[in-house]
Amino acid sequence: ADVEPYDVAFIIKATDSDFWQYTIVGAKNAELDLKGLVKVTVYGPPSESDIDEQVAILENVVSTKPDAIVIASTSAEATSLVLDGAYKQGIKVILIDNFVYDTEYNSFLATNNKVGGSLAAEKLVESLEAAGKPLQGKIGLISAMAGVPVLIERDDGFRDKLKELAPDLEVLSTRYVDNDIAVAANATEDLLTANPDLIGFFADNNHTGDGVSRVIEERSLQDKIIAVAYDSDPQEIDALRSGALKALILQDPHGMGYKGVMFAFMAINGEPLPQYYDTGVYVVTKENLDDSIWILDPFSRKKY
Amino acid sequence: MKSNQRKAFAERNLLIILAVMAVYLTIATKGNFSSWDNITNLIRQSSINGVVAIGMTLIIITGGIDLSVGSIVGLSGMVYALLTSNRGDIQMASSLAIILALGVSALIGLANGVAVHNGKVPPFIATLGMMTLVRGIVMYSSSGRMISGLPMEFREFSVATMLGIPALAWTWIFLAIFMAFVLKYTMYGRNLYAIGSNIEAARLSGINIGSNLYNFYVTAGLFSGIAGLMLGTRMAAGVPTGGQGYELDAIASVVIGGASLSGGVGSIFGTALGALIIQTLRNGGNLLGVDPFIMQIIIGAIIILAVFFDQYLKGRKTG
Amino acid sequence: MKSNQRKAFAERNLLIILAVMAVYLTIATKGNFSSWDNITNLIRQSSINGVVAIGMTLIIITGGIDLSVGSIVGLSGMVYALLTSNRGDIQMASSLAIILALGVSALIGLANGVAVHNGKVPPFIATLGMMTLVRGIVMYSSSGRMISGLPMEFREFSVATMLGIPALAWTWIFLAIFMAFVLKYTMYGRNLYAIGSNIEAARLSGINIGSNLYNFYVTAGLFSGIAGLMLGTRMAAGVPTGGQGYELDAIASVVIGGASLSGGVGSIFGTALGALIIQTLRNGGNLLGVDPFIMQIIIGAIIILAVFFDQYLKGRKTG
Amino acid sequence: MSFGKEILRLDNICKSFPAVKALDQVNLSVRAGEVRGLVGENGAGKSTLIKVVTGAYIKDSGKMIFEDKEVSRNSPIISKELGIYAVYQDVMVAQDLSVAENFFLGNQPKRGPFIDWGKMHRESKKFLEEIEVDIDVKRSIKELSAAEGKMITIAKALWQNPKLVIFDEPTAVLTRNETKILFRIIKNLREKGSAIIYISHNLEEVFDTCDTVTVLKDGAVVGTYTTEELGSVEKLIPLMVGRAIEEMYYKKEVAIGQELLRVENLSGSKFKNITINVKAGEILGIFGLVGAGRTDIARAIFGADKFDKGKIIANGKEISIRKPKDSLKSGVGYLPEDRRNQGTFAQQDIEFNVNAINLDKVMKAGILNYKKAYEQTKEYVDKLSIKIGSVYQKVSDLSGGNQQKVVIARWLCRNPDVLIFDEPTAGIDVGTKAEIYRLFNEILNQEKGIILISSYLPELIGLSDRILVISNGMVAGEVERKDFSEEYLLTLAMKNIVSKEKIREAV
Ligand SMILES: Nc1ncnc2c1ncn2[C@@H]1O[C@H](COP(=O)(O)OP(=O)(O)OP(=O)(O)O)[C@@H](O)[C@H]1O
Ligand SMILES: Nc1ncnc2c1ncn2[C@@H]1O[C@H](COP(=O)(O)OP(=O)(O)OP(=O)(O)O)[C@@H](O)[C@H]1O
Ligand SMILES: O[C@@H]1[C@@H](O)[C@H](O)OC[C@H]1O
Ligand SMILES: [Mg+2]
Ligand SMILES: [Mg+2]
Repeated sequence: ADVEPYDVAFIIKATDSDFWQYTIVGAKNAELDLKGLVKVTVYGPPSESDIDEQVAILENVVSTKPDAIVIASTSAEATSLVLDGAYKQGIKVILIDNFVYDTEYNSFLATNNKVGGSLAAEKLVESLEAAGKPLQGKIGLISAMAGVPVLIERDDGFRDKLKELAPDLEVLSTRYVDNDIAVAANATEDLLTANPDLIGFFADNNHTGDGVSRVIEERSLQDKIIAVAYDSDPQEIDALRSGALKALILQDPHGMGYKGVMFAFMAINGEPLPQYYDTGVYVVTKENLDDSIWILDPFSRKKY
Repeated sequence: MKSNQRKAFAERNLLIILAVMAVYLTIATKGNFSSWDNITNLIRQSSINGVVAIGMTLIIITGGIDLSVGSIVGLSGMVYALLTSNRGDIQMASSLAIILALGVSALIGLANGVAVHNGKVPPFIATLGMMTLVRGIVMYSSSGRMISGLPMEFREFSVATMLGIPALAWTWIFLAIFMAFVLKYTMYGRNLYAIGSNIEAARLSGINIGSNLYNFYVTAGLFSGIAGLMLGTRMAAGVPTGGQGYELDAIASVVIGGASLSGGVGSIFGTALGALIIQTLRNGGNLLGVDPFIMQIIIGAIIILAVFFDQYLKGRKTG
Repeated sequence: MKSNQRKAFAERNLLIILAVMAVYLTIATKGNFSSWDNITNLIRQSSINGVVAIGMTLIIITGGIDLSVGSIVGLSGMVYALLTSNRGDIQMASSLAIILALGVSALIGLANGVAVHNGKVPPFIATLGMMTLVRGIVMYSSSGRMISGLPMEFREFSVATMLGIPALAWTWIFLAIFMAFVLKYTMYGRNLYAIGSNIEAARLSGINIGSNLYNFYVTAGLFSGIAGLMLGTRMAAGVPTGGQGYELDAIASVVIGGASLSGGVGSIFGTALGALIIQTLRNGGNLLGVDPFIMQIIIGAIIILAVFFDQYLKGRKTG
Repeated sequence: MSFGKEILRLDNICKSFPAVKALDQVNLSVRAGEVRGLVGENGAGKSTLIKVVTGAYIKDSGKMIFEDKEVSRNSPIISKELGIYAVYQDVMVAQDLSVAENFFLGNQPKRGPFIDWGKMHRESKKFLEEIEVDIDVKRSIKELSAAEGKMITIAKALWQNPKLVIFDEPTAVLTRNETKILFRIIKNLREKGSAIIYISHNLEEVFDTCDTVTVLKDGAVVGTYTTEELGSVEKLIPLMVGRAIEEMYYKKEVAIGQELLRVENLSGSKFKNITINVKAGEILGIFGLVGAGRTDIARAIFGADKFDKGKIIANGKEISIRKPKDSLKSGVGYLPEDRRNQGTFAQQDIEFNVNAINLDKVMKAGILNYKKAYEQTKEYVDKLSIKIGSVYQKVSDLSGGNQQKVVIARWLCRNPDVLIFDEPTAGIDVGTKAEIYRLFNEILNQEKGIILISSYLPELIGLSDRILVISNGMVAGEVERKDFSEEYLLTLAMKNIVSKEKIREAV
C-alpha cells in the first residue's frame, strides 16, 4: 500500500436524498474493496435543481486533475464540454444515472427509466385486478418536480404503458409538489376530494411515494386506493409492509456507485468496458419484501 | 378614521378576496370546495405554513426578514426523529424529545437575534447564512437520510381531531389567537410595534432593543420548531429536506396579510388570512385539476392581483 | 473624509475579506486555488450570478427587491432555445432569437415596474407573483422538458476565451463597468439613488417616479435575460428549471456588497465583490473536497461572518 | 436668582465625529428649578451635547455628574432611570402607533401583566385635555402633522415629571397655540423643581423663557450668562456669531416688474378660490394660522398635489401643471416645509443633495462632470456658510439647521423665476438667517419673485412687499407693506374661524 492511490471524484446530483446517499455507500464500498488502490472523494450540490452549480463543481474537480470522474449529471448537455475536455486530458469519465450528449466517455451505467415507468403501470394494473377492481376510473400522478428529465421518462413510460394495458383508466393531469412530502400529501388529499372515482396513484419518486402513502395510511384507504411508487426509503418500505403502497419500482443506486467506481478503476488500468451497462429495475411487493432488503436499503450493505 | 377601525377594515378586504375565491371555487368544483371535508383539509394544509408565518410576522414587524425558518422546521423535525426513532441508538421519551427539538429551534432563533443585534448583520444575510448553516446541520446529523420509526402517538397526531377539526388546525388556531393577544396586550407586543416603527424612538424611550430583538427571534425560532414537529407528524419521519422553501410561503402570507416589509405594520389575523389565501389557491388548483403549468401562471397572477385589489380598496377609502 | 473615499473604503473591507479567503485557500489547496485555471473558472462561475446581481442592485437601491430574476433567467434561455433548437418547428437566426429573448425579459421587467408603480403592489409580492407566473410560462412553453439542439456557436460561447479570460467573464466585467459608469455619471443613476433615498423628495425635485421605476425594472429584466442566455450557453439547452433559486444568490451578493435593503445605498463594484465572495466559498469547498454537509455549514457561517466583519471594520472607523 | 441643588454637571466633555470635533471641553452646570438656554450657530454642537447627556451618543472623554453621582456608563435606558427626559430636534415618535401609545411608550399602564388599553386611552386623553392639547389619542401618528407628533413628546415631559428635561428646538414645528402650551409646561416643570435645558434659534423666545443662557460656538462654551445681565437679544448675537448683525431684515428697494406668476380661483380639498400673483422683484408673504392651508396651496401650485379647479399662469401663459416636473419647467420652484420627509436625500452626500435638481448645469452630453458638480456645490456651501467637513459627507451627518441649508442651497442654485419657500428658516441660526435674507435680495435683483410662507411674523413683516392672509382655506385679505402690523394680520388670520378654541390659538 505504498503506492499513491488513484483519485476518483464521485459527483452526484444532490446530497439531500436517500437515493444519492445509497450511491455513496456503493462508491465507498468499492473504495474499501479496492484496498487502498483508489481514493474516492464525494461532491454534489445541495439540491437537484442546482444544475449550474454542478457544472461549477465539475469544473473545479477537473482543475484538481483526478484520475477518473464518476458523475451523475443533472443535465444531459450542460456538462458536455467540460467532460469532453476532461476526457481529452486523459481523465477517465464514467457516467451514471443520467446520460450526457456530445462527450466521449468510458462507460455509462444507468436505469432505463422508461422501462421503470412502464413496470409501474403493469404493477398498478395487476394490483387493481388483484383487488378485484374494474379497470375503470381515475389515476392520480404525483410527480416530484416539473422539468426533471428522469422523472419525465418515468411518467411518460407510465402513461404510455397504462394506456396500452387499461385504456379506460384516465390519468389525471400531473401534480408537481416541489419534492416536498407534505405538499405531496396535500395534493393527494385534494385529488381524493375532487375525484370520487379515483382508484389509484403513481408517485414517481420516494418523497411523492411517502406523501401518497401517508394519506392512504391516515385514512385507512389501503383497500380502496391502489398506489405504486418509485424508489425506496424507510417510509416507503413501511408503506409497502402496511399495504399503503402495493409495489415499489427500484433502481440500483448502490450498484451505480459500486460499479461506477470499479469501472473507473478498470478504465484507469486500460481494461475494456461496455458502452452501456443497465443497472436494472427491480420490482418489490409485499411478497418479496423480506428478500429484497439488499436493494430496498443499500445501507444494509455498508461495509465501512 | 380611527386606526383601529382602519385595521379591521384592511383585513375586511382580505376576507372579501378570500370569499370571492371561495364562491368561485365552490361553483367551479360543484360544491366540492366547500364540503366540510375539504374545508378541514384546507385548514390543516394551511396550518404548518400558518404557524411558521406567525413567527415570520413578528420578524417582519421588526422590519427584518427571516429566511432560516424553513431550515429550522427541518431541524426541529429531525432532532425529534433522531431522538425518538426506534431504529436509532437513543430512544427518548416523546415529550422530552419535543422539548429538546423546541429548545434547539429557540437557540437558532437566538443566534439570529445575536447576529442581527450584536453583530449588526442585516437580517436578510444573518438568516440566509443561518438557513444554509442549519440545513447543513440537518443533513449532517441525518447523513442526508430520512429517519423513520417515530412513536405511534406522535404520528397519529396528524389525523387526530377535536370537535371534527384536525388537531393540527387547532394548534394553529390556538397559537394564532394566543399571539394576537400577546401582540395587543403585552409589553412584548407593543415593544415589537414600537421597535419596528421607529427603532431610534424606541431606543430613546428606554426600550431595551437587544433583549426585545432576542425575544422576537427566539419566538420565531420556536414557532418554526413547532411547525417542524407538526410537519414531522404529517410526514411520520424526520426528512432532511423538510421545510425547504417554507420561508417564501411564510413571507408571502405575512405580506399578503397586510404587513409592510419596512416594519411597524402587520397583524396575526391578517397573516392567517394570507396563509389561507395561498393554500386556497393551491387547493383550488388541485380540485379543479387544471393543467399544472397553467395553474402556476394563474397562481402567480392571483397573488399579484389579490394584493393589488387590497391596495386599491384601501386607497379608495382613504385617498 | 470624502464620501468617495468612504465608499472605496467600504469596498476595501470586502477586498480584505476576499484576500484573506484567497490566501487561506491557496495555502490549503497547495496553490491549486490561485492557479490561472482555477481563477478563470471562478470568474466564469461567478459571471451569471454576477450579471443577475447587477440588475438586482438597481432594484435594491430603489428600496425594492426582485424575486422574479431567476424565472426570467429561465424564460430568456427557454425562448432562445425554442426559437433556435434544430429539433423544433421554428429555427430562427441566433441573433434574432437573442433579441426576442431579451425583449421578452425586458417586458417582464416592465410588468414588474407597472405592478409596483401603478398597481402599488409591494415589490416583494409583485415579483414573487411574477416569479411563479413566469416559471409557469417557461414550463408551459417547453412542456416542462429540456430543449436542446442549440446552434453550435452559441454553445461554444461558454468555453470561448479572449486574452485567456472566458467570454462569459468578459460579458460580466463589461456589463459591470458599464453600469457602474451609468450609475455614477448619468441622470439615470442619479435618479436611482434619489428615488431610493427619499421617493417623496425625488418627486418634489421633478423626477418622474413612474418612468424611472419602469426603466430600472426593465433594466433588471434585461440583465436577467442576458444572464439567461449566458446560462443557456453553459447548459447548452433550454432548461425548464433554469435559474431557479438565483434570486437568493443575487440578493446575497448585493447585500454582502454593502447595499441596504431599505434603499438608497449600493454599488456595482460592491455587488461584484459580493458575487465573488459567494462563489469563492463554493469553489474553495470543492477544491478542498470537504464533506458537502460540513461545507454547507461552513458556507453558512462564513456568509454571516463576512458581513459581520465588514460591519465591524466600518464601525471601528466611524463610530 | 436662587435655584435648588445642582442636578447636572458636565466636566470637559469631548465628542468627535469622523469629520468634526463636535464638542470640545464642554463644562456646564444646571440646577433644580433653573431654565437654561443653550444657543449657538447651526452645527455648534447643541444637539450633540444633548445626546451625550441622554446617552444616545457615547462621549469620548470628560465627566458627567448627575445629582452628585458620576455617570460613567450612560445609555437612553440609564438616563431615563436617572430622570432625564429629552425632546429631540427631529421628531422621535413611532409612526405606526397611536397617540396614546406614543405617550406611554416604554411604560404603558398595565393591569397585571397585560396592557390596560382603557386606562391608557383615558389617562392620555385626560392629561392632554388638561394641558389643552386637542388630539384624538386613538389616531396613529402617521395621520397627524409633525407639530402634533412633537406635542406628544413635549406633553410626555410633564407627565413623567423628570429631574432634567431637555428641549431641542421644540418650537420649530409648533403652532402659536402649541408654543404657548409648551411655555406653560416649562413653567410647571420649573415649579416642580426640574432643571431644564432649552435650545432654540428664536432668541426672543430664549430671553422670555430662560433664566440663564449658555452660548456654544464650534463645540466649545463661550460663556454662561443670566438673561438679566445680558439685557437684550442684541447682546447675545455677537457672542454666537462673532459679530453684530446690523440689519436683520435688510431689504434693498428693487423695482417691481412684470407679473411672473398668477394663480386664479384655485380650489382644492383644503382651500377655495385662491387668487395669488407675484411680480418680478417682489416678495409675496403668505400668512395664516397653522392648518390654514398654506402648504396645501403651495403644493397644489407646484403640482405636488392635485387641485380641483383653477388656472395657473406663468409669464403670461396658462400652464397645465400635473406634477412637479411641469412647474419646474415653467420656472416655479418649491422648498418644502418638511425637510426630513420631503427635502433631504439622507444617505447621499451634500453634492448629491445640492445638485439633485441642478444636474443639467454640470452635465455634458448626458455625462456628469464631477469637478463642476463639486464647484457648484462649494459655491453654495460657502454662500450659506453651511458647516460641513466635506461636500462628500452624508447629509444625515449634518446638524439639523445645516441640513435645511443644504435644501435651500439646492433651490437657490436652481434659481427659478418664482420660488415658493415654505417655512425656510425654521431651525436656522440668526447669522445664517441674515445671510439667507441677503440672498433673497440677490434673487429679486435678477427679476425673479419669491413667495414666502412663514409662521414667524417678524420675518414676514420684515421682508414682504405684500402679505396675503389665508384663513381656513380662503383668502382673508391682502395687506400692503405700509399697513403691516401683527395685530391686523392676526385678526385677518382668524377671520374665517368660528370656533372659540381656534380663536384662542392666535391670542
Ligand atoms: N452622526 C453624526 N455623524 C457625523 N457628524 C455629525 C453627526 N451628528 C452631528 N455631526 C456634526 O457635529 C457637529 C455638531 O452638530 P449638532 O447637531 O450638535 O449641531 P447643533 O448645534 O445642534 O446645530 P443645529 O442648530 O443646526 O441643530 C456638526 O458639524 C455636525 O455636522
Ligand atoms: N402629513 C399630514 N398628515 C395628516 N395631516 C396633515 C399632514 N400635514 C398637514 N396636515 C394637516 O392638514 C391641515 C392643513 O395643513 P397645511 O400644512 O396646509 O397648513 P398650513 O397653513 O401650511 O400650516 P403649516 O404652517 O403647519 O404648514 C393641518 O390641519 C395639518 O395639521
Ligand atoms: O435518478 C434519480 C432518481 O431515481 C431519484 O428518484 O431521484 C434522483 C434521480 O435523479
Ligand atoms: Mg441641533
Ligand atoms: Mg405649512
